[in-house]
Amino acid sequence: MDGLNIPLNHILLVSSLLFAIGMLGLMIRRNIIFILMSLEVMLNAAALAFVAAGAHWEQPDGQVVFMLILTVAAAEVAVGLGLVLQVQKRFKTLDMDHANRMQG
Amino acid sequence: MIMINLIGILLIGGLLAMISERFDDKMPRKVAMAVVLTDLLYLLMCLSGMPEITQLQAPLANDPSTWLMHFKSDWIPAFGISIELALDGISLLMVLLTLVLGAIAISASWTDIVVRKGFFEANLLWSLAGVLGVFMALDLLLFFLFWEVMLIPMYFMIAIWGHENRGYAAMKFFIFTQASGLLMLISVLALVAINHSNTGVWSFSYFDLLNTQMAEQTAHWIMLGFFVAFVVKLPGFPFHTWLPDAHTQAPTAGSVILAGILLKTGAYGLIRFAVPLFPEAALNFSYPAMLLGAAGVVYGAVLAFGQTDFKRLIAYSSVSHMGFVLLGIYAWNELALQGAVMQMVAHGFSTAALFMIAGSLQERLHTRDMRQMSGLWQQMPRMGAVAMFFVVASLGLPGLGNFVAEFLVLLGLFKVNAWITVIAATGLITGAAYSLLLMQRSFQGEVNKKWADHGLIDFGSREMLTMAVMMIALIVLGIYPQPVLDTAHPVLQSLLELTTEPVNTVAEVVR
Amino acid sequence: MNASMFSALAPILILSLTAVVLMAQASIKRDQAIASMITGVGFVLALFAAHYARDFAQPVTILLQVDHWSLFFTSLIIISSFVTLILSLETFSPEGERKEEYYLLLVLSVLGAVVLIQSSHMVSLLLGMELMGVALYAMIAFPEKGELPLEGAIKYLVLSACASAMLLYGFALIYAATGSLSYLGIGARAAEAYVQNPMLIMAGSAMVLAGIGFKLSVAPFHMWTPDVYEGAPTPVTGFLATVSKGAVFVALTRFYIDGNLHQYSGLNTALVVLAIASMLIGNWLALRQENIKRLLAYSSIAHFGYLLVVLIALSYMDDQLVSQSITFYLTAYLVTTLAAFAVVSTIAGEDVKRQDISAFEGLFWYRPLEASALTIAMLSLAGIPLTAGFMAKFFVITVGIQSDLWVLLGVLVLGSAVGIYYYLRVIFAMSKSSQGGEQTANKLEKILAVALIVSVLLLGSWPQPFIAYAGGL
Amino acid sequence: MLEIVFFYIAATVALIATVMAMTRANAIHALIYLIVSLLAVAVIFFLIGAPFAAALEIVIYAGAIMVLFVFVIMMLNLGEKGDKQERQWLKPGIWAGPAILSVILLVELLIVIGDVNGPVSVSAVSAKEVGLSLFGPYVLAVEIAAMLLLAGLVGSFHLGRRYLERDHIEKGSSQ
Amino acid sequence: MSETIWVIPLIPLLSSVMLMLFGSRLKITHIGFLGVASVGISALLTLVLAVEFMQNQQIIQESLWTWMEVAGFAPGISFYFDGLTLVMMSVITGVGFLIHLFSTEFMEKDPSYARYFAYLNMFVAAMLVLVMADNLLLLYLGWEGVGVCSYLLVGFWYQHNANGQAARKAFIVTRIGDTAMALGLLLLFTELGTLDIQAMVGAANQTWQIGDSIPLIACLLIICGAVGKSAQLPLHTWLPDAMAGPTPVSALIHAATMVTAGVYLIARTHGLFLLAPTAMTVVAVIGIATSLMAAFTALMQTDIKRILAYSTISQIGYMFLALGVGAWSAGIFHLMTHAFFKALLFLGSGAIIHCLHHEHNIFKMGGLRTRMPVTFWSFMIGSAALAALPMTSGFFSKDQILLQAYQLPDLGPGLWMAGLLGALLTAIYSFRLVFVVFFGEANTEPDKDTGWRMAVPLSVLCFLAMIGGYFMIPVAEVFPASDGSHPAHWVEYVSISVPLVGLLVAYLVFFNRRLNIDGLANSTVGKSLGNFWLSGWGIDWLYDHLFVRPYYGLANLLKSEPVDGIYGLIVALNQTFNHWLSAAQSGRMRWYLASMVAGLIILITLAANLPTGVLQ
Repeated sequence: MDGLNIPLNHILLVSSLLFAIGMLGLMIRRNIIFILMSLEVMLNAAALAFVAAGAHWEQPDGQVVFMLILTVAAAEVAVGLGLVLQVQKRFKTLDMDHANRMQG
Repeated sequence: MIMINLIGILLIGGLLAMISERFDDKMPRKVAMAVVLTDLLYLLMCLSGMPEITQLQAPLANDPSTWLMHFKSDWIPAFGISIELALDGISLLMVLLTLVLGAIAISASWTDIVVRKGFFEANLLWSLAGVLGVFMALDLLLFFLFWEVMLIPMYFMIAIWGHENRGYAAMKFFIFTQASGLLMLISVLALVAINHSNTGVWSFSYFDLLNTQMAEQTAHWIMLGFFVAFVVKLPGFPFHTWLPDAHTQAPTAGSVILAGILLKTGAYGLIRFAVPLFPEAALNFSYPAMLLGAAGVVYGAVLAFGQTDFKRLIAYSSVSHMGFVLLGIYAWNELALQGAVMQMVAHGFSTAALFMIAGSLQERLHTRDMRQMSGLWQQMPRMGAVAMFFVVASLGLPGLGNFVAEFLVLLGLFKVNAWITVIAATGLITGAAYSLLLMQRSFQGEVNKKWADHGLIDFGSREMLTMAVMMIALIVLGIYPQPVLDTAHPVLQSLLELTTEPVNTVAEVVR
Repeated sequence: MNASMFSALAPILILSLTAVVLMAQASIKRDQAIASMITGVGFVLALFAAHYARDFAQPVTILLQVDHWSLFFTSLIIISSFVTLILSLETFSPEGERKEEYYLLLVLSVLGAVVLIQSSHMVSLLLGMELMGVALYAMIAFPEKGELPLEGAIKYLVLSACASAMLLYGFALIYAATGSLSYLGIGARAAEAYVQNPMLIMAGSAMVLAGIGFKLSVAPFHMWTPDVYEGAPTPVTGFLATVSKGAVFVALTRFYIDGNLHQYSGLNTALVVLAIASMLIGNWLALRQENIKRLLAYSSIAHFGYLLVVLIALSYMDDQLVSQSITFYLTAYLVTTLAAFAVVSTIAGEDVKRQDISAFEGLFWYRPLEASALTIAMLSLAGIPLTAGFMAKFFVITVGIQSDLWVLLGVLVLGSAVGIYYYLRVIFAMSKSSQGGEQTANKLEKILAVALIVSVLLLGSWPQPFIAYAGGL
Repeated sequence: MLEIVFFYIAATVALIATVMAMTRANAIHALIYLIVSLLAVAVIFFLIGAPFAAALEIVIYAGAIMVLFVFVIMMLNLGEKGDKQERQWLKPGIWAGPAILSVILLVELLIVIGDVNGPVSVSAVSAKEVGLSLFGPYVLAVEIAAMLLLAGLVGSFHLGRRYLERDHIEKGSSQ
Repeated sequence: MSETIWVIPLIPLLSSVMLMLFGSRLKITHIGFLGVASVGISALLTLVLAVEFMQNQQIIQESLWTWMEVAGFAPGISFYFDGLTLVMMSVITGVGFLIHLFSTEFMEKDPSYARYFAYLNMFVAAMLVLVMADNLLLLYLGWEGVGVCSYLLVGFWYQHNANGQAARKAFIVTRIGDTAMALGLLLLFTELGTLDIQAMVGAANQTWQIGDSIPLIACLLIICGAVGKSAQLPLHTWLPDAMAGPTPVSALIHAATMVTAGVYLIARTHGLFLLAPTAMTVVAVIGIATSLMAAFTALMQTDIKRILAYSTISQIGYMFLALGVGAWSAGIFHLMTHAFFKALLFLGSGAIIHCLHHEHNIFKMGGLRTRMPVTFWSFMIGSAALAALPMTSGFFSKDQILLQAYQLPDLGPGLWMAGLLGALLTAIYSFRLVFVVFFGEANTEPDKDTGWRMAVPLSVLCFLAMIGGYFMIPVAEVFPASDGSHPAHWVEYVSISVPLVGLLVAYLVFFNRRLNIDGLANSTVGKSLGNFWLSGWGIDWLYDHLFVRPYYGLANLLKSEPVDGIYGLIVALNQTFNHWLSAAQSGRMRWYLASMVAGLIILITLAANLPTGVLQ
């Protein structure tokens, strides 16, 4: 496939935009489910950057890391969603602003 | 080994005292007294076999063998830290003072302490052990260690057995001394690091560090670290504010040890470390230091005058008196230094006695407020007479130790700077003002009816004996101070030799 | 992979095996006594394995670096975990049932920590951290009652995941800049990459630093610390404070040294800011804290500030003394913190009210042993001589002086001075007059407290053997 | 050239979808947008020569993980009320500060990235290569990842089981 | 005897110590005996010494031990004995003995009898040390010692706050002078390297020229000490208040001995003063100014002891005048005669007070002539001597002073005239006292006249006051001889006649009331002037507002520890930070996230050095 010359910095740009959007979502959402989604976006952004960088260096490492990120995301989400269930059960809300019993 | 034993006896004695409480409620104080007296006797016995102190030559010259005693053993060889203890004239004086005042403090706490007696006596003995360590350690890290560690039992003494505001006082005391101690630690390490880069060898030994070469600016800053640490402990103006609280809130024995001994560690540190290690830097700093000293003398006296709390008044008088020590040290000639040493000893006794009187009053009246006293002489003539003695001692009556000290300081200081001498001398007047006010408000004046039918008990024989020891000490110091002077002389001589050059220049600069 | 590599991997293998055995055991018969026993045996074996692996020190694949230094910390971490294990025995006993998962999670978390310590590659760093983290989320939320553990866990999870994302993104940038993911590879090509595009690698490192800084709860990434400390069951808090942070710091050190990152002044400035902020903010926050677990949380923030000073010094001096200092400081911190948590765990347990400092009043008089232990731990944290904390501070200051880090030292003094206040508050509370005796402590925990305190004192009063040992790592 | 155009289209889709996902009030809607975004990213993966990654992105990320979300959302049964609340929560006052922070971060990243030169690889990294390195130098990583998944499994099992059990017990008691 | 002069101060000291330790267990008679006998023995020994000295004129120097020896500073506990010392010792032990004897009766009823004698003996010991000291430091010891004894005795009846107040005032005011004197000592040692008086004077003469500034400063500082102790302007305010003590104490300490220590000091160090003529002028001026000020004040007082106190101040002013004009021996001579007649007067007043139940106001007395004959005659003789009526002891001494003052160039006549005015006033106020107290109508009834233990001392002192003027004091060797010239005879006649005029005025005004001064006294000017004098020229008021109150104010102001305020500020600052940061720990996750992002931004900015990076 010749002519494949997407500049690396454009891909990184997309990934950083995704990262920033994810971060914004993380900061503005109060619902824990959306927070977890935002996290996924951020991880995904990082994964994109890795794959792009791997492609840039023509190494498989980027994709290996991508796969590991997938694993990490899966594990985190699994536990995270488990916690979400508990939160709903005990706090009767998913609003994280209400989870501030400890402070000071 | 003797020195290790001296400390060890106190440490183990503390444990014994703590354990002895299990057998009998009254045992701890007896055990503690026995331990301190044993320690004192042991030291005296060892000394009797020593060469005459005054015949020793100048014990510096990088030659530990000229010291009275010297002990060195590896501790943390990775950094050249060793357990190095040594005794010369000044340390000997301080050690003796510590042990004598230790015994006095135990006597002072004889009936004062009602709860957890064992732990109290243990703390007392441990703090004494720490102080001994401070006075004998010549490895800078070991010195620092004792310096810090002696505070912990002291902290407990204030925090557990202190008066109404003890938490605050203990905390303030500890933070002041620890924070300044950290500065000293940094200074010590900086000095060692410089020595390390000069010679390639790690060493914390006083003897190795004595002649460390360094840039003037560096020396100045490092010296300041030491200076602040010592002056906080001294306490010098304006770092003195922990003292009134700590002294006031501490139990009697604590006050006695604090005022009588602990303050002296600061002065000792200045004489032993702050100046000799950085002769030029320290003596170039002598002018501000002396100003601080003079400020302390005046400020302490004025504040003492304004107090209504018996112990607080004495505490501020300590600030004033220790100002003389600072002056004496930084005048840095033999007269003034001897004066400073004398002041350390004499102030130890006079203030300890006053605190003991304050403690006795507190025990009997349950107050330290002088506005509620008045006319106590009527009911407690012996205590009144004793108080009068120590009051006039503290105002510097000739014939008593404090006078010799203050006069020597002023005499030495006058050679260096006449105007500061004049400021300091006003301390004699203001000293009289607050001392006599103390007497007037508590023992003289109209009899306060409140205590008339209170059945106040005058000093008993134990108290009188304790007081007599201190009175005799002060009188002897006052009319024949020569033994003390002779003991300190060779040390001071060698210290002065170490710094001959700068003294002149400083004198010129200051003039 | 050959036999000697397997030998080098012995601790990791044994821990993994323990996890598998625990799984198997759970599927056969659920019994927490057996589970705890298996865990304990696993830890002991892992400890021996760590000792055994010393003879096979080598890089194992590109991911792990097994050397004496990492093995020392592996042992230390395993010992700490063992302490956590003992403290955990009592913790959930009233609820009783189904605690086996807890042990499994503990083992997995320790495994993650060990991987982290031995990591020499971004992938192992990530996996170690996540393994440790994911297990920890569940451990924090383990209690079945109460809202605080859950709140702590969810906060830790979200924030930690966010930090991981930052870390990952940072590594992605570094990878983009250097084309390498192993520390040594980054180190080898960093200079070239720096010349080409200085900002990329620096920004990447900064993001990695942020991610790691979060785990170390360095200011301004410290916010989660008190809440999670308070919310988590006390033994887990102890684990979090010691194992988790210690392992991450070791990994950071290795990344920093092997990656040659100490050469770059920008990164150094960033570290200085982190250190100063941590020292000040940690101590200030702790100043009037009433809950002892939160207090310890804030204190740990400050302590990692002190530790960063050593790392910063790396830029100015040879690494021999620096790594020695880090070794000593981390060891002292771990032992002391464990001692503190051991006492807090026995005295306060999981009851929030009893975690108040005021609940410790009079402890000296009715439980002198625990009180003395806590006192010594506090003094050690405050850096008073004769305790391990003092020698640790001694190292920090020595290193700081040798590197002329005067501003940092000034802040250190300031922070320590503030620190004395709140450490003393605990001691003072304990020395107040008592309200009478209470429950007796578990014998095992008593022995544990004594052992820990003895080591604190030994490290402080006779550190020479340990210094010599640490110097040889 | 076509690839580049595709890339920009995919990137735009991914960004828009993500923004939508982040701003939806309804969780399921958001999730669908998120899946769209992931699919778009998968396209990018494909375009930059990582077909294996693209496949995994679709299968595991957009498939498996997102389904987890769906499950949970279904279990929690978030209704219209939840949507209303979400809309209230998304007031400008709430997102202004975070937005500024994000923009600053974004700008910084853009500055940092701006200077990066060079294209991505000319030839695709094949699945084989990836597989070789996964089971070559990265074999330990795979093992550890297994442990990681185990931890996730045990953790979610513990938490989720408790949820279900409690649910069950409560129901049982109410009957 | 000459080898053991140290015994003389030692005996009273030992007695004092014994009384302090065992006083509470001894019987009253034993206490009295111990107190009186110790001083008596000292007096006897002094007498022996005097006889020896008269024979061989030998100066004795005796050193017990070196007090301290530091870097060349080696004052000894050592004594020096010459004619001057002898005079002082005789006065101290002799008059002291009489007053002790007097006290045994005067203080009989007091519960603190032992304490009283302990203090009094200690005072004698300290005073002896003062005059016998070989060096200035030992002198300073005695000097401060008598100060403390004075403090203790003034405040002897400590139950009354006013007494304590007076005692403290006495001590602190003199301490001001003492401190200046101590500075003088420092200066002298620093410049001359010794404090041995003889060696020092010798060294001073070798080192300095007449008129140099350093001896001037040293002398001025010493004058400060002398002024404080001898209650001269401007440090005289303590003495009238010091009358709060028991009357025999006033007689011994505040009339006969301690207050003249300043005179002794200047006389003793006259070698220095000769090097500083300006200082001598200062002494003379202080002396005459004090003398007049006090005489005017004495004129208006109504308290019998205050009259005597101001009179003492005034008389010491004469002594200072004498010293200032170089009439050394005249000054010392007046010191001695003054000791006799003033002790007599004080003891007399003590007897009156004793018998009139502590009545001090002279206008409440009156008519005591017949009822207390012994006292009356003592007062007559004492007043005559005080007024310097011819042939009394005071006449000889004061005359010498005035004549020698007249001879001083420049200032001489002026000083003489002022001195004459003082003499006139002295005669007036002393006979005012006599006429008011002993003549006229009786206002109160004394319960008895004096007992023998009071009468004997009075009689002996009467005798001494009469004939004291014929004594030859053996100080010729001590001081430089005067030129021996005499002023014109008219000067002498005027000097003699002035006291007589004063007597006449007093007689006319206070006895037969021919001369009515009521009009003058009641005029506005007269009244305000009278009040002004009565208040001692308002100096107390002035000091109160100038020094005492500001000092109290300062102490009150600083009481709250401004320095601690700084530390308080630091603490508050820390607490504020704590407050802010604690508020930041809000428990809200989104906020925590925001802080992390902010931290990340900061880190990236710092690490990548973005500002410069972008600019490039």
